[in-house]
Amino acid sequence: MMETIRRISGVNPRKCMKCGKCTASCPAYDEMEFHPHQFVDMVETGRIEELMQSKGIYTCLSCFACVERCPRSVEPAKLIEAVRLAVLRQQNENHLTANDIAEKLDPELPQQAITSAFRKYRK
Amino acid sequence: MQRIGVFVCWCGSNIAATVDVEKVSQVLAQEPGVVFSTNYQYMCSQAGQEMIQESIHKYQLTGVVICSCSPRMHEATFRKTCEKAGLNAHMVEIANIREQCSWIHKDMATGTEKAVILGRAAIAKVHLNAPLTAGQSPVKKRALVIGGGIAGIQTALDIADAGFDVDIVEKQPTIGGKMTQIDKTFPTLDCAACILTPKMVDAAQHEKIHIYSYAEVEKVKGFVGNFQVTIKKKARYVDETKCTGCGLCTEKCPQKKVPNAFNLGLDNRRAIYIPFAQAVPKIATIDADYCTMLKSGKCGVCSKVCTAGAIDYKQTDTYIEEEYGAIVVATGFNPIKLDKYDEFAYSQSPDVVTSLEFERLMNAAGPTGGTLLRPSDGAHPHTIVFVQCVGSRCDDEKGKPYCSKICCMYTAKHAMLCREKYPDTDVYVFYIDVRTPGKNFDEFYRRAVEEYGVHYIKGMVGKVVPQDGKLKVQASDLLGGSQLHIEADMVVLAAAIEPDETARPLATMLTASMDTNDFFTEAHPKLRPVESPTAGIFLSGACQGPKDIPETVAQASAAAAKVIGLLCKDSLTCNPCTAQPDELMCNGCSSCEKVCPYGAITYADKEFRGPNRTTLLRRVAQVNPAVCQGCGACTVACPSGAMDLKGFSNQQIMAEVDAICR
Amino acid sequence: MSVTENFKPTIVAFCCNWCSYAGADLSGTNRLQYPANVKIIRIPCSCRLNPMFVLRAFQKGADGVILCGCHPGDCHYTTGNYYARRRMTLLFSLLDFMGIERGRTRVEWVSAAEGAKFAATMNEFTETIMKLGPNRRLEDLRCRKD
Amino acid sequence: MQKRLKEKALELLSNCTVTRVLGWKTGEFFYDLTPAVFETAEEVEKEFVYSGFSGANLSKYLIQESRKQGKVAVFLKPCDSYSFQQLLKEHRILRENVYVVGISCNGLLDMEKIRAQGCEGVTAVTEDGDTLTVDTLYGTTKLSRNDCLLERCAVCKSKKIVAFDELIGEQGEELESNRFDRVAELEAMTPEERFAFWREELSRCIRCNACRNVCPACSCEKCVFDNEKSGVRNKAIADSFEENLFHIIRAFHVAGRCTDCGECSRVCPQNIPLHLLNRKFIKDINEFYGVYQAGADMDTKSPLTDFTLDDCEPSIVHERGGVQG
Amino acid sequence: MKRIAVENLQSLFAAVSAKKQLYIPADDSAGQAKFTLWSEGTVLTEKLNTVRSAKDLFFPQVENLVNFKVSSKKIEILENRDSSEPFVVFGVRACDCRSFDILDTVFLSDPVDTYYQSRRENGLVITLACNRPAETCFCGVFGIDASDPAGDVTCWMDKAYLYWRANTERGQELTKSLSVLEDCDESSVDAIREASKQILQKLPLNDLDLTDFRENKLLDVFNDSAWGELSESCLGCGTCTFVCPTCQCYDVQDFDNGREVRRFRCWDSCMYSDFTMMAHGTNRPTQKERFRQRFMHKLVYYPNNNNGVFGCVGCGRCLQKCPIHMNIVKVTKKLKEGMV
Repeated sequence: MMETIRRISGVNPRKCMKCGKCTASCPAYDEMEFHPHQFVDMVETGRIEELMQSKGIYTCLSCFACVERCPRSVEPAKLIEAVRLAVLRQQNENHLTANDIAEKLDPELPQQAITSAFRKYRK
Repeated sequence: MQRIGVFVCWCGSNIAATVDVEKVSQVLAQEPGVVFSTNYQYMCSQAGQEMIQESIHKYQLTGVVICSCSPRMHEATFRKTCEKAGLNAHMVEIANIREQCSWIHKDMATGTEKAVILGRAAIAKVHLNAPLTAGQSPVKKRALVIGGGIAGIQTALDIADAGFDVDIVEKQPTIGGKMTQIDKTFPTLDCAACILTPKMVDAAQHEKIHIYSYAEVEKVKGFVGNFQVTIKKKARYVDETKCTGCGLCTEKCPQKKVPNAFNLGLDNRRAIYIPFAQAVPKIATIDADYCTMLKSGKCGVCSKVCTAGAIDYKQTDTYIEEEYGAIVVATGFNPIKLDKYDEFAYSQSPDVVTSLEFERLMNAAGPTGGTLLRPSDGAHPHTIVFVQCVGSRCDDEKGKPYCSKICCMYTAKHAMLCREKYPDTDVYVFYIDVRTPGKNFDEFYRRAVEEYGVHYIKGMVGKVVPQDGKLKVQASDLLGGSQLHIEADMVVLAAAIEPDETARPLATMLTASMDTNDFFTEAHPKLRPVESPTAGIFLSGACQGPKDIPETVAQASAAAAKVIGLLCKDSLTCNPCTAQPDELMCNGCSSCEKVCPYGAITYADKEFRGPNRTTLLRRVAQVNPAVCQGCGACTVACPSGAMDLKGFSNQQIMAEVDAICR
Repeated sequence: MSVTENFKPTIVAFCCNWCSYAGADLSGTNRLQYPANVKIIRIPCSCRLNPMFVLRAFQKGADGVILCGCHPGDCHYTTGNYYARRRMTLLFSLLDFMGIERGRTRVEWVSAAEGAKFAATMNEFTETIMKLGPNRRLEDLRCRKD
Repeated sequence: MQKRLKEKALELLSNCTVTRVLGWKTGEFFYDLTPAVFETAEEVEKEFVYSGFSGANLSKYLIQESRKQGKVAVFLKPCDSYSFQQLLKEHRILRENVYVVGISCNGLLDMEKIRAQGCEGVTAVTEDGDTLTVDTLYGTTKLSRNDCLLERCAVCKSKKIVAFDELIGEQGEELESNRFDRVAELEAMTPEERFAFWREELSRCIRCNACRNVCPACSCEKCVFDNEKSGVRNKAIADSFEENLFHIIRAFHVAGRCTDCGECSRVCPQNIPLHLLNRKFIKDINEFYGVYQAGADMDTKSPLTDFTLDDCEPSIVHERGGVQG
Repeated sequence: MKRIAVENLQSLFAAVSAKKQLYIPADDSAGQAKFTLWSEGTVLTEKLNTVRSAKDLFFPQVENLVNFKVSSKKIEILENRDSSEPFVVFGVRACDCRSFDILDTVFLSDPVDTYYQSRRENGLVITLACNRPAETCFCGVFGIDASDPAGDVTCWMDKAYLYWRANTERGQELTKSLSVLEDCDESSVDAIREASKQILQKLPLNDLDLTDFRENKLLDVFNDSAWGELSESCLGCGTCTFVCPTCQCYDVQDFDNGREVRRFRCWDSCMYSDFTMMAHGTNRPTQKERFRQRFMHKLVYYPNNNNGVFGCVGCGRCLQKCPIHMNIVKVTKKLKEGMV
């Protein structure tokens, strides 16, 4: 599984030096039970199942702040995306329905993010 | 026909475990010209060397092949061995059957077969070897130190104290370098100026040291022992011999809006200036970019106030040519530019500063007179956030891949000093690791935490947003498992350090190699750390890699010791493997000259005997063996094959090819 | 096809003394394996490599020839590898023009620190030569080992 | 044209500008002209010829001639002047001993091409504009002049005379030439086809050294192929490898120095298109390192004794288009 | 006399080829004629003559002599003669046919060159009379009748037939075995010969007069001042030598492949600067001496030693192929000026 995630994301979590800048940059920190540096660590240590169960992976905004800021180019957001994809591929669960969208709307949030999220997580 | 002896080394089991040494020596004994072949446990040992020497006498050997470790390891050893037995050192060839055979192959049969072939190639080469004698070239007993920071000063003082002349070339108007900008030094907290300025004065007053300030190296020719260097003395528009350094002009100059580079632009100076009070030489310099007299011909105030009559607006760059036996590079470092790290808002808020700027803000001679004030409003900061590793330890695209080494310690120093002077400030240090490997370093850091109450937080700052005169810092606390939001008054960035931008062009001039980060490469990372692989070029200080002051001084003295060792000699033994033209075949076409990186090739019109008792005047190439380093570029540029390389001749290399392919 | 099955290529690697030969040593020091088919000839600088040596190797039975030198910019003699680069580019292009397989010749820049790269390069190059089979287009029949 | 050249030769001899004139001398037939040195007006009057068959490039002779007593005059066609200047650049010719008369040129004729069009026993060729009238032992034929041009003239690269003391005729321009077309055609073939092509061509080589000895760039005091010590000396082609070796090394040694004067192919008794090897180098040099014409000036560095920091890597040969071998 | 219709030539070649290897002049890829081993589809050239002469078949440019094997410290000698099988060469012109006589004199007199000898014994020569000689032909000067060449078999050809006359026993033997040939009258070729003679008489070089060279004027010719001028433009290449049917100089060389040494001989040219190079250097230091050697050999030395027979057969190859068009005709004429 760990290999799958690495393959989908193209990310090598071993490059991480655990500086925490991703987590420091994350705008959705409070919404997540696992934070970007933890994602990386969990992928590296093989705690993928736990990650896949986590609701936090869907609260990631894919804003790519962590990717942008990471000094080692580890790209945590891509890992998260990969985990989400893995979940999709495995379970085909419906994570985002049309009814959920109204409450997600936020003037600060780009419309496109919603649209793309809807495309991705809707069954 | 040569009489060749073959000596196969076991290198204990290093070779013998994967190469059947007995078989190799037997097979090679069958090669034409081989009159003796044997093997032994350690050829490089005293007993092994004696065996080689005895065999040379006993079998009247004219050539020796040693199948052993890499020639880079013991070629010199074996050459000396044979030389002692009366054989020319260049009649020895090494077949590398360890690094390039036994250590890369696991199978005995494969290893043995390959060892035999490598041995054959060496034998084939020895057949064509000729005794070579190295020439001698004189050593100019004068050293050049490029860069007048603490590294350059220390190196120059040590060389000069040994009795040799030294010139320092410093691009700034004063020597002293980065250390002049620093307030206190870790881990003892003594004042940088107090320990540096006496050394600057020593250097200036030393009869063996000449300082070329506000000067740059323009051109370097020559080679170890005989460098010819052109130094450009930039026009400072002040006659150095007349200026007394009184400083009157620097007070009267009407152009007041010149960013003060010495204070990193935190305040302004005049167009004519002396960088700081203890500058050496203490001579004023006109900044041509700002001087209205030089730009528009209107002003001339400084000239009027100068009682010494030292101002000379017509001064131009002058060039000095000097010869040196050795060159020391001490070009130092600079903090990196922070444009790429805008998440820290360096360009958005004057209250986000680099550590070096922070040094100036803490310094009694700095823009704030030593009182820590925010650059934006001159208020006392109450919350200061230090960010470590800005641009260091990054992926290649994101910054510098290396650890800048000094930041952990100076940040601890800064944090400690803040807390000491202004106990009401909250000081946070965000770190990835705290690296304190040095004498009394970790104790120093622990004091910052334990005695001074600096908040060390493992984590990183994600972004800094200037808002309402405050800096909103968003950071992670990895150990606490939280995201922190701090409202800071100042943010101090520990910017990575990089080699000075002049280092790369200088390296090209010196033909000294550099790594991908533009740090000069040392001849050997462990055993020859202060020499460049280019003979006669030595490395001092941070130009070779990030260093703190004690390390820099240690390396500076080490480089000086190496220079002294070189300058003590009256002459140097040249590389005997030089290019040699066969004048009878030379076309005189200049192809070789054009590719020679050393200018070792010149041409002469010579008379030759032509057919039927005629004489022909022909232009032929001449190689200066003292200058030629033996790269062989010319040998391939030469279409007639007139140019050949001693020790790596066309015939020798082809013989090796033949032996390998046969 | 038996020729190919029992094919033991001969590969000549010309290595400059300062970087690549040291890189080759390092791959030995690190016990990184590469095929014994590769035999190294030490030359002072990549610019010492005369195209004649390359052809000589093919004549005498080499199936592949590789030149290793310092990375551009790192030449011990400052500029040697720049000349080598032009010479080899043109030579290889002419050989290609004459229908000689492109894979038989190669230039690789290997620094003294790149022991792993040296071994990897040699493994890869040997594999390429194995795929190409024995050198038939630039061989001297008098040197064929049968 | 012949008249003007003769007059010039006579003038230069009579006013003592030069002691000798290098030109072309009449033969047994109308086409077999031999390069020759004329020392007297009488010789010039009697034997000096300039015609469509004055193909021989005289510049190489100047290596020896310029080292003799007195000044020598030479007639150089545009392409010859490139060879001349390249030799000057290589310090092979003493310029002060040479008086160069540049002559404009409208292309020279190739006897082999005339014969190849079925003309046997040719006794005379007369030029009339674009038409050649060929008299033979067996009758008269008319041929198109363009079909009978030397290969190098058919794809002429330049009518410009790059070095001269005096001009006869108009100074010309560098031309847009399609001289690389054949090289490009070969490049577009598969390696197998290219290999077959060159095997077929080079297998005809008899190692007479005519290509080498006529080549102005191949002016070494001693050629590596004649030199026992070089390790590559050979007198005959004992194996097809040696055909390749000789021609590859020769092309390499003149790379960056070859002006594409085409003499190698003109003199090859076996009609091997040797110029294609040199042209391949020129084409590559132009593409990799910028357009370079050997002999065009005295200053530009030859591409093989020059470099830039960001030159292409040799792997470009593997990477660029065309079929992989 | 026999004959065969021209359209059936291929069947004649097939019949000969069935018995022995057959070489015929055929066009190569550059459109030049070359003696080619016949196989189905090889077509007789329309060119007058081959670029390289028929000499190649008897005295090839490169020929193995012997091999040495050096194992440990012993040297072993191994026979390595190129095997020579019986062969037929068709289409040899009168000039080339005469050249064999000259080569024989050199190679078959004591000590006999057995390599050459075995090829001569194995080779059967079928000549072909010339119908359309070139302007460069001057075999008539040497008393060669191109309309009636020698050889084991002589052939004539017109638009309709190839006529065939066996001259020697070997020729007759071959003729007998060829059923494709039909009988015809001796006089059938008269018209062809006559037409040919008409042309031969008109050749521009017929006026070349060599009689003066027959007399023993060796030193006069040798010291003639014209050699300098004549050789001035010579490039020193070997073209004339290598296309010449009578040049017979060779060099012996060794090739070491690392396992054994192959000793072979290869053509050499007196025009080369390293021709007969000796330990002290060369005795012909400039191109003048080398150039003189070649023509002295053909025009003076050889006839002096061989009853006035010249070492040239007038094939005209050097006239056509010399890069600077210097040749034996020009040399002869120039030297003659000095003889008056």
